[in-house]
Amino acid sequence: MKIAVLVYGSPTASSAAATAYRYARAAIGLGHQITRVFFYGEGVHGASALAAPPQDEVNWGQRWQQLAQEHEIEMIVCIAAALRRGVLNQQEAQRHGKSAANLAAGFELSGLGQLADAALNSDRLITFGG
Amino acid sequence: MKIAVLVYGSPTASSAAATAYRYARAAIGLGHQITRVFFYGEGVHGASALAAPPQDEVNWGQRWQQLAQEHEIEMIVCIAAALRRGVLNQQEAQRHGKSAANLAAGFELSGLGQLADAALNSDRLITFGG
Amino acid sequence: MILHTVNRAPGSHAALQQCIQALSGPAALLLIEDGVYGATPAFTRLFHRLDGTVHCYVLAADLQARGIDALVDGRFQVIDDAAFVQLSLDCDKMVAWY
Amino acid sequence: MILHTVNRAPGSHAALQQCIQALSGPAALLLIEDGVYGATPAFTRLFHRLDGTVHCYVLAADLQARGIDALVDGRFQVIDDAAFVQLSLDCDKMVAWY
Amino acid sequence: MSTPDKQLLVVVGAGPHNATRARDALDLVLTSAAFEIGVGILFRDDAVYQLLPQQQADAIDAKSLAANLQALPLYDVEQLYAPRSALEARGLDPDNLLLPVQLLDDNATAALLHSYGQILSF
Amino acid sequence: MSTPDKQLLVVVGAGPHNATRARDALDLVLTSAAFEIGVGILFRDDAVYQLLPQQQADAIDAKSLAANLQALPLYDVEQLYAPRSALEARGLDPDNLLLPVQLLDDNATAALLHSYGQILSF
Repeated sequence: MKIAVLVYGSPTASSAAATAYRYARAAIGLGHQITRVFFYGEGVHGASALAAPPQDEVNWGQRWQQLAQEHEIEMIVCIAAALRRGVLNQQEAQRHGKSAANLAAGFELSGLGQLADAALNSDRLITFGG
Repeated sequence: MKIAVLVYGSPTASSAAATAYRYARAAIGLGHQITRVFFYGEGVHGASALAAPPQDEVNWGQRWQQLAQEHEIEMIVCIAAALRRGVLNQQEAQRHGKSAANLAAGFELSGLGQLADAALNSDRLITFGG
Repeated sequence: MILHTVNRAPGSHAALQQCIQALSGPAALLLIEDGVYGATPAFTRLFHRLDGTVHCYVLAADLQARGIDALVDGRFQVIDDAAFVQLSLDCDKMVAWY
Repeated sequence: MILHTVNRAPGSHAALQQCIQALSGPAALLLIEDGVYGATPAFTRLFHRLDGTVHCYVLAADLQARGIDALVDGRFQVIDDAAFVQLSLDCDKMVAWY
Repeated sequence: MSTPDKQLLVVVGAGPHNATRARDALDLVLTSAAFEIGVGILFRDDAVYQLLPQQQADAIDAKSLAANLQALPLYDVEQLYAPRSALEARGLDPDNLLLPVQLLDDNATAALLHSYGQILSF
Repeated sequence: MSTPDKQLLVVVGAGPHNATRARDALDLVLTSAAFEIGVGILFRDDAVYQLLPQQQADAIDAKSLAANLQALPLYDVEQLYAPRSALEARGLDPDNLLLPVQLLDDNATAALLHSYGQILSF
């Protein structure tokens, strides 16, 4: 089955990123395909390259990066939500006159159309709220 | 009176930053002194220099910057909470091998001792939760 | 005297109930942000156990933003930001419920 | 069939009650994250209006993390992450309550 | 318009100023409408507060959500629902809302969830 | 130890895995103790879930809060309180907790808030 995942919760203020990750790994283990993970709302903080949690805590952004690379998962970050929260790629940093970019490698900024598309064109869309 | 303020809520997921700002402005208007604003938990996201909200929405970080500059308010961001969430100054970015810093001007990373000190050595400590 | 603030809507979150259960007078209870929905008549039953030594306030700007200024129960005094500051100074300390 | 997930603790948040009020079978109800506290006996009264066409599940890892695996009410089937995936595919769609 | 099994129901449970949830839900609705996806909205629980008239968001320096909600009919989004019980529990007058929503009893709310092909909740 | 009017009560209302609230509260307690500020903790409402034994945080790849809580006596933090009603409402056994907390009825909880010089809540 082709499964899309929505992460709508901050990696530090909710368990959304962690639970979604466990779900995705289990789905892949059962032979299913995670086609796209869409980060929306506070969930976009999970795509920051600058997060430096203590060494005995998990960096969920890095976990997602690895999983996405190994299994060719699209990781889309809602561009409007990301701009509002200060998660930018080089292009948006320049466009808004900001001093730096902080979007982690493997994540891509895009519009809400990618979520609407995932809702209707995947076999399932699984939401993890914040 | 000397008043300290604790902001413990994300600027986008809560009204903590906004309500705390209105409180601080009103207190200054009444002739009181806001000595320190401490950003903790998700509140540290309010100190990001990269936030680019839509033009018809308020950038609360910038509002705080202006108020702090005009009225000599210490704006302290909990360093442990900030590292975990990817809000870094130059020094911490280097120390953790990160590609960029994003702490806005006027904010300072420091430890929780600054909060304990504010709790006991201000006339009042006002908490705005997330 | 303690100032208690509540900033969560009582229809989804237990913060207001939790505050009231642990509250004794003399005290001030101020509803702010989504907490101001608690000042509408649908939630007056939550306040029945409070006696006259607990004074109830609600923040004007948050009421206006939510379009419920005309729905406030008579138990509450509507205050502006400056009165919030004064209230916080009239009290010795505060507890934020969120 | 709809899969409903609830991830908030019933002692502080109304998500579980809100879900149950809007739920009709056939359906699956899965408690995850802080929602798993809802599977302990203190909250069984919330489930009384559900009939036999609503199957109740709770996620094992979240129970273990919270030290409540031994407290789960008999109404619930404890499932692991793989069974969560299978359940989400056995259902046509899902509603996340949070 | 798309067939029912391809229609999307956006369920929102948050008030107008509780984080960005209400606005995020609305943005997804408008995007879906722009893509010509049939889309409905269920305003559940605290989300019925979004429907109150006379909200003055500028009192807290926020952007008006009500203004955007009132534009929904212009985008041909007309499948708008709210549980009657959510309004009653909050003491709100169903005859004084800023949008023409269809009021549902709890059984009808449950049936509504079953009738859409896909659901996204905020 | 400081005089009562200079003592700090940290009130926490969140369970062990609800955001970082429990850990943030605990970090402030440990910092205060290190600065030789007299500090107590009130575990209110869902925070009593922090006190459950046999939590296995590694099941969700989280860090164990319980381990840090059990170190509190080493830091001379011994003013630990919980409302009896919070345990009862959640069906928890007061004789099986990982820390020796003093159980309070609701009146005593209210009195506790009055007795500390300063309060910080999470």
